[in-house]
Amino acid sequence: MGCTASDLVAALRAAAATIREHRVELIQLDRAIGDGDHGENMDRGFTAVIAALDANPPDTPASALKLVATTLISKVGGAAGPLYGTAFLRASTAVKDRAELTPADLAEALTAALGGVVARGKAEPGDKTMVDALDPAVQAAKGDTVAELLAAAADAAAAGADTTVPLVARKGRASYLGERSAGHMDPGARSTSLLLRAFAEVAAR
Amino acid sequence: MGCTASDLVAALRAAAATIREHRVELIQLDRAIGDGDHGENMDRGFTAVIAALDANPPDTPASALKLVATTLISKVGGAAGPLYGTAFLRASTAVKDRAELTPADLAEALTAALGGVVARGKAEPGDKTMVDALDPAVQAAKGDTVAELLAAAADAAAAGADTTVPLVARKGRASYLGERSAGHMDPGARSTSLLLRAFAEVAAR
Amino acid sequence: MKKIINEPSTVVAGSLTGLELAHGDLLTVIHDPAVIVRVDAPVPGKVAIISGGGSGHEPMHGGLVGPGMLDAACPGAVFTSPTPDQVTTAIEKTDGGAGALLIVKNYTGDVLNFETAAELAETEVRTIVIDDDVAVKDSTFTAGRRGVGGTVPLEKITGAAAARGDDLAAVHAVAERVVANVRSMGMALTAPTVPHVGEPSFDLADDEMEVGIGIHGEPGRARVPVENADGVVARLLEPILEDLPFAEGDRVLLFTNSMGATPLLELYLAHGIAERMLADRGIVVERRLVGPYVTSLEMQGMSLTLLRLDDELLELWDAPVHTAALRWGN
Amino acid sequence: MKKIINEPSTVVAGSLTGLELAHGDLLTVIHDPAVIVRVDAPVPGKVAIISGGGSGHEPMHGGLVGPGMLDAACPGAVFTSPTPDQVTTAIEKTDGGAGALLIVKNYTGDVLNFETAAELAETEVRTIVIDDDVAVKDSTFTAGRRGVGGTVPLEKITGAAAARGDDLAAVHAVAERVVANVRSMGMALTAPTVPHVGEPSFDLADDEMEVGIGIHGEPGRARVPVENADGVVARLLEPILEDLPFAEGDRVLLFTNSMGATPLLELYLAHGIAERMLADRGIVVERRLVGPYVTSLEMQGMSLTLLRLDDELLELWDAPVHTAALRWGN
Ligand SMILES: Nc1ncnc2c1ncn2[C@@H]1O[C@H](COP(=O)(O)OP(=O)(O)O)[C@@H](O)[C@H]1O
Ligand SMILES: Nc1ncnc2c1ncn2[C@@H]1O[C@H](COP(=O)(O)OP(=O)(O)O)[C@@H](O)[C@H]1O
Ligand SMILES: [Mg+2]
Ligand SMILES: [Mg+2]
Ligand SMILES: [Mg+2]
Ligand SMILES: [Mg+2]
Repeated sequence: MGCTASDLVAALRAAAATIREHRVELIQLDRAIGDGDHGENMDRGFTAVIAALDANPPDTPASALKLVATTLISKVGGAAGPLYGTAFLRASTAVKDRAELTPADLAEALTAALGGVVARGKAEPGDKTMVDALDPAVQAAKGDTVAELLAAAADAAAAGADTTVPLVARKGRASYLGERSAGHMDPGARSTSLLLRAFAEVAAR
Repeated sequence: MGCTASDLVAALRAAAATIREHRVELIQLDRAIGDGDHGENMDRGFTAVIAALDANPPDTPASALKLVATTLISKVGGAAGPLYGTAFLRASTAVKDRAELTPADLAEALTAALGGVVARGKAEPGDKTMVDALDPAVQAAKGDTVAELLAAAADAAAAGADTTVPLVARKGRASYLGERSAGHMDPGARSTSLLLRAFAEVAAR
Repeated sequence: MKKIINEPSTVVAGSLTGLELAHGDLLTVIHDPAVIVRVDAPVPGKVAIISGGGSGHEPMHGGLVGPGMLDAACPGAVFTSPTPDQVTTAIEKTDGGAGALLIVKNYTGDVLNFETAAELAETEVRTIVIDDDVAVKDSTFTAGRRGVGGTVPLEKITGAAAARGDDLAAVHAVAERVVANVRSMGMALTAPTVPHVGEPSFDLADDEMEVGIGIHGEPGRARVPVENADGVVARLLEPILEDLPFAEGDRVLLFTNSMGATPLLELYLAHGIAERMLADRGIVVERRLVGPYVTSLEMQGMSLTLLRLDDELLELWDAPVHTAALRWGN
Repeated sequence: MKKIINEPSTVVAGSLTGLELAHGDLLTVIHDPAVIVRVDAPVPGKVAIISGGGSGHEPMHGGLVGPGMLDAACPGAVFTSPTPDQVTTAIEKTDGGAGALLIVKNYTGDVLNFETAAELAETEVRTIVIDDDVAVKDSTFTAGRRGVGGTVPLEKITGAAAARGDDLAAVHAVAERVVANVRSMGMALTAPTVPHVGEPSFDLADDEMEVGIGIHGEPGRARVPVENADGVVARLLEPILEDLPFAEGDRVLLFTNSMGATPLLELYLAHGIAERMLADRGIVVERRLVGPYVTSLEMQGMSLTLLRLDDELLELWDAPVHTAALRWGN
């Protein structure tokens, strides 16, 4: 019912596969309003995450999350590297040394992750960033099971990503475009939604 | 019946107009097997020739031809500048101080011009150069009148230019192409044929 | 995509190998994490000047490593800011005991990654963020202006200040003076192609140009019909002059930069036009730099950068520099 | 056609104006006929080194004018050799009483125009014709090999010989040694566009490259499917090595040249590959030059040049040079 280190590793493998699958889509989204590297950055990062998990299988959820954080920080670069890195780092701290995460623990971890992204990136909802997917996901992250909670979060993230389409970006590279940034989905919001969906699907198995 | 300085100036004006009109065609021919500047070079040169003739109206055929020679040499550059320049220079010397050129004088001038081109450029007939137009023109340059002689020369030059199409270039920039130079008319042969045609048409008036 | 590469994923590493072979007298390349270090680093007692950013802007920054300029450069993936590991390694390798100045172009990714590195650093570190691009409206509600061409004079001048023995606070103060006095704007006629993307970063029609372009293939602020050189130069110069603003009598460095594929033939032409327009306004061009220094792969286009000079900035610009791309003095 | 120009007919003149403004400390521009002259010419007692050719290859030749290299450069129209007037003016302005060496790239137009100028010269003149392009089969029945990348080391080394005081015969002898020992080959991924033509000099499909290309947009010897960097470098290097031939133990200068639009990122990558291939054959790369020095407007592509060095050529290469594009030593 809960989420162990090995559940988390399974979820991360699924996440890496999803990112690989959507690499070109993320590149194209970023090409439209940014510099076209988001899919490449995320794929490079999650490929390295899997390699790190294989090399040093983590024994607690916290150590799994921390390994993800440090790997993303050291392999991704760009805006996404430190932002996702900080998110996983804060999540790791939040879950302390628990061996199995309850839905409440997971909700707490997601809240901490959002806090990390906001602390680093200073974006508010509506700025057309990954926050527009993560913030509604955190608010929706409720449920009696991990699977329920993650499904709700993933749904909310997907809807949140959709809301970024008409927005004018106020943070990140897309903000240079001004009004021309409207009409395109934010790539970081999309990748957040993809990650949560992958986690939810593994939890639902 | 003969050819005076002012007849020559009229012929040169017609030649300049023809070159201007065929500028793009000559560029395209040179683009195919050379570097695409022949039309531009000839147009720049003959525009300067007209300006020079206007500024210093020549009083003998020899001085007209010499002005053309020095102007082409100083304004054209490339292979065509010194080759056409030398041609006109030798023609100028050949006609001495005669006030009106007979058909025989003109034939001699054309022979001298060819001699100049060959002396400078060392091309033989069949090398796919302007010599392939000028050499048959010189051989055909016969007639009882200047008009007849020039018409025959122009016809022969046009036919000569056509013979360059299948040839593999052995001189000039087109020779770098080796076999790939076959299938295109030589731009210099074409410009020679255009010049002689313009002269012939003025003589026929 | 037409490129002289093997795999998109090995471009940066392969290029660093060639860079080191070409300029082994000036620099050493650490391959993991990727850092280009001055061959004689650390220089004891000297403030280390460190910069970095995405690859694809060469010769910036690797070609600017050497005496009188950078002690280290951190090359990220193409158009992607480097990671904190690269920066902390650069700091370690160049720390001569006087601390390090981190020169960061104002992009969210660059700022965040350098910030993380600065937090981890074990020596005294100061950061200067350059945001000279007047094409982007500055506002506290956005990511702010980008760092573009002004980075080259910033690196040159802080490098000279460090070389003459200024301490970290003094080098930082000079850096702030440069940032306060430098402004840039760029345009593009064609888009660059990032190797891993495989197609141009944006689509421009044959009769269009992109004005206010960044250096990463980000689309610009406006897409307009192509203009002649006079028009292009005026479009870049006007917003620069108005922004600071630059005034009659100001002494400036004029930096006319090619974005990569614009031939020098055209670049010098544009430079001459810019000089004439500045002379018409009574602005005195004291120094100039013309060439492809801050590029965006094979993008056709140019940028102009103006730095208002005072006697000290002029002296620091003129001070000796010995790098792959900039070299003068002894 | 996308270019930063006003009119095709004023590109060269406008560019020369900008060049002079950018490098007034090094050179002076005479506008009619167009000649770029070292600012302190004539240098009494020194052999004058003069070169020239069509415009569009910048920085060659104008960016190579200055102490230790050229005394004058004669820029023709784009891709069109200069006229004799330009060359005779260059000779007059730089004649320091020791005669002049004319460096001529082997193209019919260049040879004929320089030849005419040499006949008219009132000082002692010698001519060296450089024909280093191994892509063209040499034969007495053709125009012979083209002069391409080898021109840069030729100008550098003869410039150094003249600067150290060699007389005209000695400078000419050094020039002949360079020509005998230098070989080049180039390729293109895209074609350049000459301003007055307005369209690319040749048409290449997206999956084709042109091998054995010249520097004027002349089509090459062969059009083949695009290859990766290893393939491209091997295709350029093999014919060069076979031609001289270069042998194990030879000491060489390796010059990796961008044809204009190839980014430095790719060029350094290719350079590294070339170094590795040479090392594999036991050829010792003693010196290297990497960058866009002999360009063909905005053509994407590269060339490799190898010069076999002896101690004297090495010393002359290392001697100080102070030009817009090449600068080292004091
Ligand atoms: N200040 C910020 N706060 C939150 N997210 C941000 C911020 N800046 C950028 N992002 C996110 O990062 C994404 C871009 O990541 P990526 O393309 O990998 O980096 P870069 O912009 O450096 O190329 C954006 O789509 C956006 O969601
Ligand atoms: N050695 C030569 N002898 C005679 N004509 C030549 C020779 N070399 C080149 N040409 C002529 O010159 C023409 C090219 O002239 P142009 O394009 O103006 O000069 P460039 O080849 O220098 O660009 C060729 O088409 C050819 O007719
Ligand atoms: Mg991006
Ligand atoms: Mg031509
Ligand atoms: Mg990026
Ligand atoms: Mg030509």
